[in-house]
Amino acid sequence: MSTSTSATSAAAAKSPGPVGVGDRLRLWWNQLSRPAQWGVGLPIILLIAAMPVIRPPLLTTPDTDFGAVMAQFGMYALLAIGLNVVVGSAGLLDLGYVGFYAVGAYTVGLLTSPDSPWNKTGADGFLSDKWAWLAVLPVAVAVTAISGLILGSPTLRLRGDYLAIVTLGFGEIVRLLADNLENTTGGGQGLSGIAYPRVGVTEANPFGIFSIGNTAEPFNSGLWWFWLSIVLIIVVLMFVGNLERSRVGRAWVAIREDEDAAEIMGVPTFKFKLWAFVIGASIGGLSGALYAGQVQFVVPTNFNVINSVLFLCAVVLGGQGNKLGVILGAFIIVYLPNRFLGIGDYKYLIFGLALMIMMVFRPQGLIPVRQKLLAYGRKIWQAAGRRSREEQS
Amino acid sequence: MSERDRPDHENPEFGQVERSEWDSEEAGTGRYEAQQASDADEAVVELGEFPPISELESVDLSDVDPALGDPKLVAEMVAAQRETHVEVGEALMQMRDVTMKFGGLVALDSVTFDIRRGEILGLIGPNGAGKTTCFNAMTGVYRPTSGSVAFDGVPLGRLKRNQITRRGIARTFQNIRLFGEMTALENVAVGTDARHRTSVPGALFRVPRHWREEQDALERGMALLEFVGIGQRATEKARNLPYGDQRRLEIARALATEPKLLCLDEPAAGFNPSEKSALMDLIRKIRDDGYTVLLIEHDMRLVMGVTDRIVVLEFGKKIAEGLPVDIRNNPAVIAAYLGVPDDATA
Amino acid sequence: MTGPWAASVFALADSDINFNISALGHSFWQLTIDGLAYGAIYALVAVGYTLVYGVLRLINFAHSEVFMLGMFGQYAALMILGFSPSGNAYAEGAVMTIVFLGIAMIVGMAVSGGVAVGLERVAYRPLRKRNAPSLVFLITAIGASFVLQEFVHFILPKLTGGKLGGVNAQQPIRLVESKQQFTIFGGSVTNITLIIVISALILAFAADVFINRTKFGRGIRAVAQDPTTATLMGVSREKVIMLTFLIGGVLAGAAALLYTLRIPNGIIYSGGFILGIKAFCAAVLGGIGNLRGALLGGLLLGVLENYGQIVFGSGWRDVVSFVVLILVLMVRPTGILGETLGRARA
Amino acid sequence: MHRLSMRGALVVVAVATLALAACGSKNNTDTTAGGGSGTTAAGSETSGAGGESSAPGTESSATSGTGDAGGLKIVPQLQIDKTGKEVPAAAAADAADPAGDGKAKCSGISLAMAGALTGPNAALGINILNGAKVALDKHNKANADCQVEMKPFDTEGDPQKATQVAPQIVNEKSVIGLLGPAFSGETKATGGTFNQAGLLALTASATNPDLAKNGWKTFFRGLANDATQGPAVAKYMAETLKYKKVCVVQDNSDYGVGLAKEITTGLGSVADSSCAAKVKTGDKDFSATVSLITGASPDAVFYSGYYAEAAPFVAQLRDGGFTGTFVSADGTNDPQFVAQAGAASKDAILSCPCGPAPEAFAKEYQTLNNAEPGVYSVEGYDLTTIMLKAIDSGVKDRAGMIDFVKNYSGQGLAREYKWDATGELAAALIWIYKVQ
Repeated sequence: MSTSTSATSAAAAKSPGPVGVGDRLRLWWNQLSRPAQWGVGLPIILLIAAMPVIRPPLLTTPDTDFGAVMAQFGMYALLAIGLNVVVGSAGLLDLGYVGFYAVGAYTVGLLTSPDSPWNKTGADGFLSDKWAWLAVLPVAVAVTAISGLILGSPTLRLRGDYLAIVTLGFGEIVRLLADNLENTTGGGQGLSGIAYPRVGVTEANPFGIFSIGNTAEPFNSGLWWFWLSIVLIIVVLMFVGNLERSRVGRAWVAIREDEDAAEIMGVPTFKFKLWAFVIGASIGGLSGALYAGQVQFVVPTNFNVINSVLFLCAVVLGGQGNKLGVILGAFIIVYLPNRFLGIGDYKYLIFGLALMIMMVFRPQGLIPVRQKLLAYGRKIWQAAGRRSREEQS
Repeated sequence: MSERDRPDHENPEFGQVERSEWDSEEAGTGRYEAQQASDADEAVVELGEFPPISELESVDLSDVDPALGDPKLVAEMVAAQRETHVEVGEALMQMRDVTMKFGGLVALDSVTFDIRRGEILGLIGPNGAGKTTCFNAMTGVYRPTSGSVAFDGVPLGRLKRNQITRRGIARTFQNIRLFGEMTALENVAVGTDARHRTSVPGALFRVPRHWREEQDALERGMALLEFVGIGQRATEKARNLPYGDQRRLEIARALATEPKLLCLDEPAAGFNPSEKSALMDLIRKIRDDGYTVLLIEHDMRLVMGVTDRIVVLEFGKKIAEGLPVDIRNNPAVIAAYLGVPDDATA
Repeated sequence: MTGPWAASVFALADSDINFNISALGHSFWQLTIDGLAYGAIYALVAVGYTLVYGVLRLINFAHSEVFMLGMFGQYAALMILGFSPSGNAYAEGAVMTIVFLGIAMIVGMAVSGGVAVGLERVAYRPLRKRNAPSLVFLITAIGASFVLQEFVHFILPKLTGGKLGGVNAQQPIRLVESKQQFTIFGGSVTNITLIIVISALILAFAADVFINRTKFGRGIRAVAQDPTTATLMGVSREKVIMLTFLIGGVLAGAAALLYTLRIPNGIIYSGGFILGIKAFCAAVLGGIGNLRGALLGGLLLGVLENYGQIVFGSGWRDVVSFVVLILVLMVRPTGILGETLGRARA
Repeated sequence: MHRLSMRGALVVVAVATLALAACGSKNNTDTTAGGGSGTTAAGSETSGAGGESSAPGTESSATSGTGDAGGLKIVPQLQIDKTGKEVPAAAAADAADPAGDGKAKCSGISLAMAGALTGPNAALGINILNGAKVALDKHNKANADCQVEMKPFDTEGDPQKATQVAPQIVNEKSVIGLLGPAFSGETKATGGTFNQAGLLALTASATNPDLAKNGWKTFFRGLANDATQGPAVAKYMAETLKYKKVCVVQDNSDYGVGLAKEITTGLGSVADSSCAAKVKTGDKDFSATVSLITGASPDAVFYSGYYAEAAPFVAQLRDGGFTGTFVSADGTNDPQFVAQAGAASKDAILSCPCGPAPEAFAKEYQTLNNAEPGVYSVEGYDLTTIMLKAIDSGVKDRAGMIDFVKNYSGQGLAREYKWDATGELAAALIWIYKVQ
């Protein structure tokens, strides 16, 4: 009996629909086996990594160091991936994401800066100067994850607009805490001399390749931080990919699509929303630790609401729910103002306008969401592809 | 005495929409849906529509899993494996004089009936008879003011909705609520996840249980899609499917949670006669596969044709219960539906 | 491991957060009066948030910029009237002061009202026509807020030859010289405080009468309750939405004038942003969607903030209002007066 | 149509409120002498650092109306040393002249300037750049075959942007000397970069004391730091002006916090801790702090922060009935302070390590930049002159520039420039100004 129905539905499937280039490309990509995908992906990643070394004339940013700009791009990309888990996958609008970025940066700052009372490096501290930053990195991620839990558990019963305002409040509270608790966080004076990986110490670079002082032509500290951020991005992308192609990813997208239907289909929505917050927070904390290591100086002023909105801009412009899309969004947010200095002043005006126009004409962003939520999904795509090839040939 | 349901802004279609039937009383989780009510006078424009690429993606089932070609094997894979304590024919769900009061309003008045395991029970009644309230009381969304509900021999406490589904009661919706952006197979996979126990760290580091459960999700998902007859459209987006297929997908998704009791809420709404007969075949096939089905429906021909027993509600009271043929001739039921001729009212 | 940290956390706490209740007791009434004056301004702005939320379920983030543009509007009016920056208007005598205050307020209200309606027309109407989800509305609102801020920051000075807008605040034009009128329990009440509180109460009363008594008010409440049915009853949803934005804008314009009376140096492109968020906190505190709730919430938040400032130190002022917001949303999401305009939203 | 009538109703109500309120303000009709309208042509010639700082650089400068309230100006009073004692103003001996002997030969050499040229505090960065331009203009006119060019780098005053700009400056091989960075925060973030690259970093405005404690060989500060300004002003208030009780109010910027610490230790017991308060940059409403201070009724209030907050604060202090003197430091020493505070800024005392701009310099500055010299313009001029002197004396590379500056000693417009080992000025004097 079932074959008859499938025949009728297969006939119905023949309805001619225009096939976009994007879809053809995506179908081709979905059918590639895992190693083949890496084969295509790796050269592209290496090319991007080599950009600041080759410094192509058109791309290099005048006035600001191309390596340092790409390092900032790496950090914003990490943030965008983290925020994408919260906003893109689970559909929870978080306007206070800079709070997690600040918690990550300040955790590293408090544990390794000579200005802070809790400094664990130097004479009495147990952290060796060389690996202090790397040792503190997991602590920063853990502390941010806990802060995600603290913010998430009371507020995740709220929805949509309410959640947005409460998270905005949280971001402001974190910044004001860093500002007001002067004796610990140095308040307005910030924390300086934060640890960074002391690697590759040569007499030319007495403080190592990652120190701010390393300004040797292409291979300066900005470039090394950019490569480090690429490594972290790849690792985080794999982890988030694992989550997406599993029960967790499906739960998140179900919550985004229709929370009540998801609840009725057996998805413990509160638990998974909380997990989305915690994972988003820890990725934000990771990026904060990266920032503290690169700038080696942390001050509350640049963890304000405007940055929160800039991160949201990156996710929305890139394409909510699409990991690669949000990375493209982060690139636009960081690179364009540096590349075309003329718009330096008008940065926020342009981003504001871009947001408004995007929301009207292309709410799904530049690269719309095409997440694959099944670990073995490839088999299905291949099956789909083969049948159509037989028909066409 | 209409159900105390608050009007729903969310659904742009006209007319009284009985949407918030599971309007739960949990603190603070009052259902909130984005204010999407579009202007009545403007056409509703679908958001960012992508061209359907259906003909490229019809799935060659034998390629995925040879067993999918043979309906008997499919039925086996899909059959209810959950060990149920109650014997076939015994009362799976027992409602003992359940009364439901909202403030002064009596929505259900000491309703008592059973749903026996393995049967298809019809629940009918004129609009506003309390079918939905009864449905919600039965599935634990509402706590009955008095009386008791037992499912599979265990009294139903006050459960969260996802716990109810895990307990073994699955349901479909009157107005289709699929996950639009997800493909058909992914929708069903969400259903299978109700029974899975992979934790987030487990998924992060891909522990063996994760692989097992993913494999299970794929196999059972495809089997279910084939079982309800839309195996070909596995990679099609839910919102791109035709209406009939979306209904079938919803049933497949409900079956994916391996329920003991499947509740269909007016599944035939908007079907033409040929689709209705196909639906009747599907419901019987589900019952033959070992599931107990509760059918809430207005279409008498469909109800009379497929159900084993029928319960009739009117004004919150049970006015009749029994075989379809008796119900058709039962005077109380006729009066409830067609009204009493003038001279008869003494 | 936690031992030493916990000790240092407490050491940290008392060194930076001082906790002097004595200072609160000492100037309690003065703080209350100042708090009420400030709260009245929050209240008027909060009405804008509440009405728009009631009708469209949308947090109008750009409302703070409507307020800011109201400030620039009334400042421009005074400049056109011939007042030079830092020349004081009150030197003209009482009668003329009233006339100037009146003109400035009217222009402020007109500018704010116009901007609010224009904002709805440009930013929100296209989205409503496309039936966009609420996340999209919110992001557009944030975008609009930045566009308006940066317009005043960079483009307005070009248009007005450097007279309006730009990096620094406008040079103050003082309309009313603050003189202490009388004291209550030792707290001095200046004429500015008097003008603010009285005008705020009268405007609030007018808005309340308008919403609850007039035909248009009924239209607004109807659309808030159930837009679909309201349109069936002949209420033009578009007109009501425009009207809601207009009232919100007009009241924000009035609040802008009152704010510059109290803080003449506050006219700067970024002057509205944080105040807007506080006003939304006030609207939520009072019960979002409820006009009287917004007024009560505004006054309460103004006073609470002032107390917090003294008890914990002025650095903690914003923290106090955000903490109040989070507590209210968790304990009682519907706010003090609960929501009467539309459905409870958690 | 009905919408208009409805709004009309609302407006009538509003006017009614005003009429009602006016009776409350009946008795404030004493016409003050000022007679508000009409802009008095404010020529603040000799006001030195108090010149109008409307910087041509940012077209969005403050409203350029120079209508000072009642003709108030910031007038230099006297110069004090570290102990607060008055030091007779040394005759402005022949300050070093950037023109030199006109026969200098140089090629392929340039200088750089780093500081905030856009963003909220752009005015201060542009004052320095314009001051340097005056020196460059003089030098390039006099030495035909030694044209030195200064490349500006904009850091928006943000430490992270500075870390991106610093490598770019260091990689410019032709740059052998840097005027900047302007703010303490960005100097702290990039000091290591310039130190390691061996490029001279001569700051004209970063006054945070512990910048000199990092052992950077390339850091030189062209003015007194807060560690001298703080005690000097504190002693001046305690001993010279004989104040018994002073409330110290600080903002949360690193400049504000650092200076307040110095002032409080300098004042010792005179600083009343009960009325010490903290405010935020960007605050506009100071009602709580005002009521705290009027409660303590001190002789004077010292505000440690920038003019954007100082102006509304002093206005609300005066409205709150505070009659003591308002004292502040170089962050508030700006004509914008007088413009925004209006009459409330009368008799305010403002200190600044920066010296007043002499007559001739103010004229040249006006002609070149069609604006009046602002805070730190004089320092920009003096320090650029020293670097030009080094180039004229044949310095070709960065190391040479550092040696030249290390043992340079000469008189500039603002003060006598001689540096100790850590890059601090040996003789640092503080100027006291008053708003009259």
